[in-house]
Amino acid sequence: MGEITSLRDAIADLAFDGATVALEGFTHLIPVAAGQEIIRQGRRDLTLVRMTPDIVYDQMIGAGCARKLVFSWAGNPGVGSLHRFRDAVQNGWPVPLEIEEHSHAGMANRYVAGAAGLPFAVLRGYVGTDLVAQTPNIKPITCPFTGEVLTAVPALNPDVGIVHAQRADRAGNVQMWGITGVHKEVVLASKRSLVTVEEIVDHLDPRPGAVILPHWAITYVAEVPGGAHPSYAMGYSERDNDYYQAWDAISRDRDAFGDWLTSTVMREVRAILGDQA
Amino acid sequence: MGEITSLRDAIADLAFDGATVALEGFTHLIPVAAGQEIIRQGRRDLTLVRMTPDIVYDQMIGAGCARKLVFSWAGNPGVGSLHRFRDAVQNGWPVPLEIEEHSHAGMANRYVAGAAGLPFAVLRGYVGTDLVAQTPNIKPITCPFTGEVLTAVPALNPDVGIVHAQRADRAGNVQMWGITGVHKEVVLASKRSLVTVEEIVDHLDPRPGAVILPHWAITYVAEVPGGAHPSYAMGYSERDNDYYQAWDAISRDRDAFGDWLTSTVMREVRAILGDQA
Amino acid sequence: MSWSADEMMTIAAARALRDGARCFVGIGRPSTAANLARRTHAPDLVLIYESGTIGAKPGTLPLSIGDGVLAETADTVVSVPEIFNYWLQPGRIDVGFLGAAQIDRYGNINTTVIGDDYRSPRVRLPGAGGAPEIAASCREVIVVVKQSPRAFVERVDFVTSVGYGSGPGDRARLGLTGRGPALVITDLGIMEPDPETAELTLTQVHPGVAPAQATAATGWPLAVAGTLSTTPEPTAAELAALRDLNRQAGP
Amino acid sequence: MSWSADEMMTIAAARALRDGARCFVGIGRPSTAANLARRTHAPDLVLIYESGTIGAKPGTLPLSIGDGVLAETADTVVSVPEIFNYWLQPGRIDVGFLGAAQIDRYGNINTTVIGDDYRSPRVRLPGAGGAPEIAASCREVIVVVKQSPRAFVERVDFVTSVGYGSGPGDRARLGLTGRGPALVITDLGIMEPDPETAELTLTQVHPGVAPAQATAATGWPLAVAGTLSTTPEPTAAELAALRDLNRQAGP
Repeated sequence: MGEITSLRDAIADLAFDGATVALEGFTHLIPVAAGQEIIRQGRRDLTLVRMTPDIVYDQMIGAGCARKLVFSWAGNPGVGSLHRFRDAVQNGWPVPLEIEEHSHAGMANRYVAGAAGLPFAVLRGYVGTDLVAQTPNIKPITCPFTGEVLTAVPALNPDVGIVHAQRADRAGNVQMWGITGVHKEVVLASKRSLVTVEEIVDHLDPRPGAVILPHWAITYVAEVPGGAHPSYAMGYSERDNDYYQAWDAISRDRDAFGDWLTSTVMREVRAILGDQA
Repeated sequence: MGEITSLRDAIADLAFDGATVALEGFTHLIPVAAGQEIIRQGRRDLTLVRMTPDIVYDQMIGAGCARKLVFSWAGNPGVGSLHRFRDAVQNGWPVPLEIEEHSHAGMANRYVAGAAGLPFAVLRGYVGTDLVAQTPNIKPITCPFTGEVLTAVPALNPDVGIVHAQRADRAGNVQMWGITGVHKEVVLASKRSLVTVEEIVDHLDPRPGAVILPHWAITYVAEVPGGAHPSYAMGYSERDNDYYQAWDAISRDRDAFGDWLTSTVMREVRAILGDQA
Repeated sequence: MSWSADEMMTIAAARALRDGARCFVGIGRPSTAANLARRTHAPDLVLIYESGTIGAKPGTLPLSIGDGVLAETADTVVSVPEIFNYWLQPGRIDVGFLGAAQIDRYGNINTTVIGDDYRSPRVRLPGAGGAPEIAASCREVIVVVKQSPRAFVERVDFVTSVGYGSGPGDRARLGLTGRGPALVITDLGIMEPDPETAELTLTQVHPGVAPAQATAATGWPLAVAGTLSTTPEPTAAELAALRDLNRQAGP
Repeated sequence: MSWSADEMMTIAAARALRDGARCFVGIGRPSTAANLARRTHAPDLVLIYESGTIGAKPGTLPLSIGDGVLAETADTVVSVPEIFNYWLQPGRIDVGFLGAAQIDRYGNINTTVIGDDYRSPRVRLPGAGGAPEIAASCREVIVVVKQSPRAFVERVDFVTSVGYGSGPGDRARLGLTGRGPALVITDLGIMEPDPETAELTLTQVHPGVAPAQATAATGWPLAVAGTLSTTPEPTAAELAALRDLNRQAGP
């Protein structure tokens, strides 16, 4: 419960082939380093869940980790398309990618239901859209008091939920602030969880706008400074907009992507193995 | 929207005979002064809604303002019973009081549904209890994905929602901290609303744990220092535990209560009228 | 050192809480016992109050579930909807700590009305509060209540919070996720549900209490366990900590 | 001062926002226009982003809906579930400001796939994001999109967000609470739904644009209003403010 460990050990224990894995972070506090560790550990057949799959999921999809993607907006924010995602959807490369598509409101409420221990959530959403026909996970539900028909979506309860945050204390209590998106919900909805943090401190002094997750609601905490890059951690780093721009060219081409994968994400493996040798 | 006015004018405009009125505050930040202003203005036939009817509702019920009470726990916290409430329920004095009874989880979710613009909320609750048989406002609902049967409760959308808070700025934005209970939900769920505040300041500097309600989500803001007494406003006042103790004796006896009403709440009317004369 | 039956009851309740457990605390005696546990054997007990305070570490005994000291010392304060929906409902809480006006043979609790007619009750009690969902969703429930035939009845007048319903299997049938009342701690002893019948059974008496006293103070023919243990006497440290807590809280 | 069609479009969109309105802002051009409005005629415009920032007052143009400057300058930051459930869904937002890859005769929007087969699309677009519920629940919607026959189509390939469905009465029948698209602002002019038919109708052209240019850039026989107005030229102040915004945002 809130056990402090290394990123490598946490991912090795949590992520397994075929798992349903959710990395969340709404532009801010995206656990990119954790996603790349999953790539390094060679996980396969994952069902990846995320409201806004962006660069880190493009990387994981391009690396062949994913069998299915559950999402509501897949793009490179402010830049354009996710080319590895498109290549997987349109051409099945490197492996076919099944998709299940929702709206943000639907995904957010699916996490809410998951965090609340309910099998479904109710919202005013999807009505009249063509999304309804594409997934069995959007159904009508009738209010037992008024007779009004609304929309139900099933809870999301990933095997593993991963987020990045600013700080934890030595007991593993986590503190985050700024845009916290669905951070709390995904940790609470998931069977097991990991929070990567910028730093571990002796004491979490109160801060305006801070959200706290008590250590006993989290499986692992790992100190990974810069672990959200190219996303950012308010108070610690700025969003690396150049990286988002540069990703467009890297990801457009399979070979360029392969080179990037070998020279950056996978090189770190060799470095780690070198350490051990 | 967030119009700053006097307590008297706000109540005169918002509360009307027969209205459904919710005063909320979970031990902390209870809008007691607003409740007593409703007594002074002689409102009748109100449906009073509140998770934890305590002294202020005992006063309003004893003064004959209420026709119905919707609640989940009616007591004098740490002291004992609410005698005016009991006298109304058991003896119909001064007027009969209809009750609709829920659990805290049910009431909280009814406000959530009201704030969210949904006609009902779903929870795991009430199952197997005798509460279900006593109100048509608790019904089973079946998950359209798993077939599991859960409980539905209808949204609460009071005509008037009233809470107390620490501060507002001159635009009518409200800031509150400490235990904020269902403050946000009741304001958002109600058709019109009033927030009484300890003080109006030029600028709401950020505070740890603070909840903000933007001015455009509130109908009126009134500066009423001490307006939560005998409840408290963290950072401004302490809970007056002696008052809660003393209320037991005052409220046990109809005459003692009547004397109290005349000598305290209603005296303020005479003072006000005197001012105007 | 001598002690009162009341003190023994609170100390026995405190002892039932293991260190590190997450405990959903009702006000009154459960809160006193939970705070006593934090000051004795269970410093890492996580106190959760329905007002939304998680990990409260009050230096003095709170008089209400929403005292300022709870918010000031908590790890975090969340909204009331959140405390019920995200923290209680999914089964994250180990122990629910409840009181009762009436409790019956199957651990069902009444805090609503005394008398047969809900619409015209003999005594109108405060009502449910958080108890129905605490009783439903905590991994287990501990009930702390003074023993008397008026409080321990064959069948409660009103089921506010479900224990074992009308017997074994009822909780599963109702879909209640928590285990139900594991212990009922009184001023005379401790009852536990019989593993076969789910009926509350006297398994322990406090020092100096004869089983017959407990059966006499129970409104149904109370089953007594074959091997009846005796509660260890309060230690000096427990009594000192309890009296210190109560002294701070005033008369 | 000369200006580009792109600048005219953004300025026309900014003008459509009345001061004090609560505006749910999508990223890209809608965000630029909303921020321009705040810096010109609508200083009290309330900017709400789906990342949870309410009342953001960014000094520079955000590049994403979750830039730090939005959180730092907001009146309050709430969770993503809360922004959708408590703020958007109940109809508290005056204007939803959306872009589109395709928009059709009845103002329906596609941001999901181009092509007939969802499972094997010609072009896979980012998807829905917050748009379906913005289009459903805001009191009204303003769409900002560059005009071309590829973007303005008879019928969208995929209805991501509902405009007027297949015509009058559809929104009511679907139970959508907001009024739907009130304005579609392009680089050539402005379209509004016909009060009778709900069909998008050209009601205004930008300076120097002939109605025939707009009809040629539309993939259905575009209706033109009997009284067609012309957008007032951008003022020097508007252009300066817009260029200043774009300069800060970098290339």
